[in-house]
Amino acid sequence: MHIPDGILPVPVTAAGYAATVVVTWYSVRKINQKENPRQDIPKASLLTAAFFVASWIHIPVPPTSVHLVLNGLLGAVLGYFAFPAILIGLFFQAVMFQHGGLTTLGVNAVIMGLPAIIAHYIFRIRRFGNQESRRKTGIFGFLSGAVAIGISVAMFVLILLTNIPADLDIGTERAALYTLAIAHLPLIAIEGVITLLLAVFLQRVRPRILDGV
Amino acid sequence: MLSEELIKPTLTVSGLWLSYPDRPDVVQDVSLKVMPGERVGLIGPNGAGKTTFFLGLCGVLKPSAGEIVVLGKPVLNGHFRPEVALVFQNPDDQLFCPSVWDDVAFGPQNMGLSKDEVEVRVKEALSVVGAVELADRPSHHLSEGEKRMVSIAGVLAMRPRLLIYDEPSANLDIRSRRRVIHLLQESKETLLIASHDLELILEVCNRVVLVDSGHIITDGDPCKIMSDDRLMEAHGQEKPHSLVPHRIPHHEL
Amino acid sequence: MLSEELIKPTLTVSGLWLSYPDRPDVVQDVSLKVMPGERVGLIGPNGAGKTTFFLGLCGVLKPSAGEIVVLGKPVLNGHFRPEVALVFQNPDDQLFCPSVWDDVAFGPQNMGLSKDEVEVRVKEALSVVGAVELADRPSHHLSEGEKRMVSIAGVLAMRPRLLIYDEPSANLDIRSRRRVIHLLQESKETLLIASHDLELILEVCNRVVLVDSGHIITDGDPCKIMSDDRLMEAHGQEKPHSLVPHRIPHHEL
Amino acid sequence: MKLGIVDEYSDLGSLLHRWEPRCKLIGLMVLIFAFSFVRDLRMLLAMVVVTITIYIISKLPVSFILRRLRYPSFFLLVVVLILPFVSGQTIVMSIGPLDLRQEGLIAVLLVVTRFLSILTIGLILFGTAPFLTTIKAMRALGLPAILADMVLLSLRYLHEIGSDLQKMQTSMSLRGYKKHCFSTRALNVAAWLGGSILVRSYERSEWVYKAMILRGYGYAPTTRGEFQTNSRDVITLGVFLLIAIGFITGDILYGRGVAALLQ
Ligand SMILES: Nc1ncnc2c1ncn2[C@@H]1O[C@H](COP(=O)(O)OP(=O)(O)OP(=O)(O)O)[C@@H](O)[C@H]1O
Ligand SMILES: Nc1ncnc2c1ncn2[C@@H]1O[C@H](COP(=O)(O)OP(=O)(O)OP(=O)(O)O)[C@@H](O)[C@H]1O
Ligand SMILES: [Mg+2]
Ligand SMILES: [Mg+2]
Repeated sequence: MHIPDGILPVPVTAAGYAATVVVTWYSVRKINQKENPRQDIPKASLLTAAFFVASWIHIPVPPTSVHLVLNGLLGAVLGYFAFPAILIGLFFQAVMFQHGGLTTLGVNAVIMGLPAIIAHYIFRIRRFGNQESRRKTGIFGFLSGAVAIGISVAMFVLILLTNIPADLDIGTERAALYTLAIAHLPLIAIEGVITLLLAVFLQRVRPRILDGV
Repeated sequence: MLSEELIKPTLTVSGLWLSYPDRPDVVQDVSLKVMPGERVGLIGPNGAGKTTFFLGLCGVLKPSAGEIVVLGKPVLNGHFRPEVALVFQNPDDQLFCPSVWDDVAFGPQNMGLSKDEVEVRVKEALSVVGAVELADRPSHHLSEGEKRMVSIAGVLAMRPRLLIYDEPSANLDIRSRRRVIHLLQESKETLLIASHDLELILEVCNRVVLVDSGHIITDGDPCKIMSDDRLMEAHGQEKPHSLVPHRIPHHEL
Repeated sequence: MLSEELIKPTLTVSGLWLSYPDRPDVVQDVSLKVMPGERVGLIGPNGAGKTTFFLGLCGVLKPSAGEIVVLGKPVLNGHFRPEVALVFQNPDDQLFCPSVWDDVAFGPQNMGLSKDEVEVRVKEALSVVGAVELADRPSHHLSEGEKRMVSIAGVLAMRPRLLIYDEPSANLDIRSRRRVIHLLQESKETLLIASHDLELILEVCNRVVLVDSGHIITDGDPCKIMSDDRLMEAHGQEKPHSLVPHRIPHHEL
Repeated sequence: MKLGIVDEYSDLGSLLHRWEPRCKLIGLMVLIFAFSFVRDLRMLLAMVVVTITIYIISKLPVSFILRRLRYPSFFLLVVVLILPFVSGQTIVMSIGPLDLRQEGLIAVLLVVTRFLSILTIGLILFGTAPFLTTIKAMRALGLPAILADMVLLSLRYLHEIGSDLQKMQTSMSLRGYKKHCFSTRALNVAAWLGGSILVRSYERSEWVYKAMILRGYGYAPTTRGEFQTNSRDVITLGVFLLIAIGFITGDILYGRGVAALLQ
C-alpha cells in the first residue's frame, strides 16, 4: 500500500513532504520536551525495527496471503515516536526493497502515519473509566488497528485515483474506488483482529510495552 | 552379527552438501550413520557448520547433494517429520506462546492429535523436564534454565525418536546445566548433541564426531578423541580438564 | 603497613541495596572493597543478583540504600564515569553502532576527545583485542567470538580503571574462550568478573566472591572457596574439574 | 527475507562514488524531483538518456539494477495492464470488448519511464556510498539528531530482529506448523509471533540503552565536520542542478502540448 515513484505530480509529492516535515518537527519537539529525551530513543528504535520485521509475517488468506501492516498498534505503542518510526520504516522500504519511493516518501508517510497517530488516541481511551481490563484492551486494540488501516486505505485509494496522470470518467473512477475499497475490507478486518490479539498478548506478557514510549 | 543386521540405523547421512545462498559449501560431503540409542556428540569450532548440519538433517535446508534417511524414510526438504526434533541453541527462538502450556502443546496440536491426547502429552513432557508447576506461566517470564527446560519439553511432547540438541548448556548456571545433563543421560531417544561444553559431551555421549570447516575430521570414542592433544588443538579444542588426570594414568607420567 | 594505607581502594561498596520496580531487594546490604590490580571473580547461581550488582556499580540502577565509591569519587546515578566500564553478557546489546569502528569510537567521542585522540584510542583498543582488521566491517556480520572482542575493545577505548565483565566466556567456542582468558590475564586494570565458567575464574582471578540471593556468602582465595564441596554445593556450584586432582593433593586421599 | 543490501558496490570508485556525499544527496534528490515534474514526451526521452548516462558513469553493474526491478515490476504490470483501457477518449484499437486508448498509452509511457528513471537515480544515490555514510550526510544536512539516531539504531537491529523472526519461524515449522490454511489459530499464532518479536526487541532495547549511557550517550555533541567538499564536488553539484533546471524549464516550455492532450 505504498505509492511508487513516477505517478504523482510534483505538487502532491511536495505537499506530502511538507506535511511530513511539519508532523515530524512537531513530534521531535514533543519528544525533546520530555525530561530525558534520549531515554526512549533505543526503545523507539528497536520497536521501529521490530514493527518493520513483524510486517513480514504473512497471514494465509486463500488464495493468497496478506502481510501485516500494524500501523495502528505502532501508533498505540509509540505515541510521539510513531510518525518518525513510520517515516524511517518507509525510508528503509524504499531504499532496500524499492517498495514505495523516494519522491513519494512524504505522501506515504502521511498515509501510514496520520492514522497511526489517530490510533494512539483511540487506544488511550481504554484508560478512562474504572480499571484496565483485558476486554477493554481487546476492544480498543481492535478499534485502533481497524480504524488506522481503514483510514490508510481510504487515503491511499483517493490519492492514487485523483492523481493518475490521465483523466478517468466519473463512472470508471467511482467503480474503481468501490472495487478497491471493498477489496481491502478483509484486510481491515484482519488487521483489527490481529491488533486485538497482539494487544491482549502484550498485556499478558509485557504490559509495560502498552504503556507507551 | 545377526542383531546388527536386523537393527536399522536411526539416521543415515550420505554425501551431504549444504550451502546458504550467499555462502556455498558450509557442509561438505558428510556421511554419518547413527544406530538406535547412540548418543553422538558433535564438537568443533564456531562456524564449523554444526548448526547448519542440524538444519539440513531436519529438512529445513535443502541439500545441494546427498541424502538423509531417518528411520528408513528419506528426509524431504520442507516436510515435517515429528520423529526428528531439534532443540535450538536459544530457547527464546522456540518459545513464543502466551503460556508454557500452549508452547508445549504447539507441536502435538499441529500433529492433529485429539485434545485429550495433547493434554496427556503436555503433562508427560512437562513432568519429564520437571516443569509441571510452570504450565500457566508466560514463557517470557521464565529464568534461563526454566526456558531451556520448557523448550525441551515442547520437543519431547512430539515423542521424537531422534533428538538433536544445539548447545544444550549454553547460558545456563551450574545447577541448571547439571539438570540438563541428567535429563540427557536418562533420555531413551537417539541423541545428537553439538556443544562447546566438552565435559557435558563426555558425561553424556558414547561417541564423538569432531567437525571443522564443514568436514568430519574424526569419529569415535569420546575419551580417545578428546584426549588426543594434537588433534584437539589442531581444531581449536582443548582437552577437557576431567580427562587430564582422571582417566589417563597420569600418576605414571 | 605503610603502603596499604597509602593505596586507596579502587572500589568501595558499603551497605548497598538494589531493587527493580517490580522486584524488591535483589541485592541486599552488600559491602565490598577492591584494591587496585585485584581480579575478583563473582560466582553464584542464576538470579543471584550478579548482573544487578554490576548495574548498580556503574550507576545505571539507583541504589535504594548504600554507597559506591570508585577511585575516591562516589558513583552517582546517571552520571557518566568513563573510568568504570561494563562488558555486557550479550555482545549484541553492546555493539549498537552499525560498524565496528563507530562502535569502538563511541565512548571516546562522548568523552569529548579530539578526532586524532579518538583515532589513536580506537586503533589501540582494537589492536589489544586483535581485531584491527575488523574495523570497517558492519557489527552484525561478525562471528560470536569477534563480537565479544569488539565489545571489549569498545570499553577499553575509554581507558577504564575498573573493568567489569559479565559472563565473558558465554557462547564462545573453545578457541575464542582461550583468547578471552589470555586477554583477561594480561590486562592491567582492576577486574570484576562474574561467570559460571569456574575454570576461567580460577585461571584469571586472585580472589573470589560467592553470592546467592543477593547476599555475599563468602569472599577469599579462589582455590580455597571453590574446593569447599559443601559450600559450593549449597549454592548451586560444582567444584571445577581442574581443582579435583591438580591442586589438592588427592594422591594422599 | 534477506535484507536488500544496496551498498554492496559502494567501493567501485567512480566519479559518483568519489562525489562528496552531501553534494551527491542534494544533487541527485533535486534531479529526482525534476524527473517527477516531466510530462513532455521529448523531455521523457532526454530523461532516459541522462539516466542511462549517469548509470554508466557510476560503474554499477547492470545486474545490480535488474535484480531490484523484480519486486516493483509487479506494480508496473498492473499500471500497464489497466490504464490504457480505462483512461481517455481517443480509441486507437479495439481488442474484443476492450478499447485501447491513446491517452492511457501516453500515461503508461509517462508513469513507467519516470518510475524507472527515478528508481535508477535512487539506486545510484544509495548504491555509490556505504549506506552509513549516506545517513551521516543526511545528519550533516540537518536531519534531526533524534531521527538520525533512530535510523542508525533500527538499521543495526533490523538484522538481529529479522534473524530472530526467521529462527522462530523455523522452529515453528519444525514442530509441524503449516501456514497455508486460514483459521483462528493461524491468526492467533501470527499475533503470538509478532508479539514475541516486539517483546524480545523491547527487552533488548533496555539493555542497549544501558550500554549506551555507560559509554556516555548524550554527553557530547555528536555532529562533527566529517565531510569536506572540494571545488570539484561543488562543480559537479552545479552541473546536476543545471540539468535539473533544464528539465523543469524544458517541460514548462514544451509540456503544454501533452498537458493539453490530457485535458
Ligand atoms: N543464514 C546464513 N546465511 C549465510 N551464512 C550462514 C548462515 N548461517 C550460518 N552461516 C555461515 O555458515 C558457517 C557455519 O555456521 P554454523 O552456524 O553452522 O556453525 P556452527 O558450527 O553451528 O558454529 P557455532 O559453534 O558458533 O554454533 C559459518 O561460517 C556461518 O557464518
Ligand atoms: N529488569 C528487571 N526487572 C525485574 N526483575 C529483574 C530484572 N532484571 C533481573 N531481575 C530479577 O533480579 C534477580 C537477579 O537477577 P540478575 O540478572 O542480577 O542475576 P544474575 O546473578 O546476573 O543471574 P545470571 O547468572 O542468570 O546472569 C532475578 O531474580 C531476576 O529475575
Ligand atoms: Mg551453532
Ligand atoms: Mg547475569
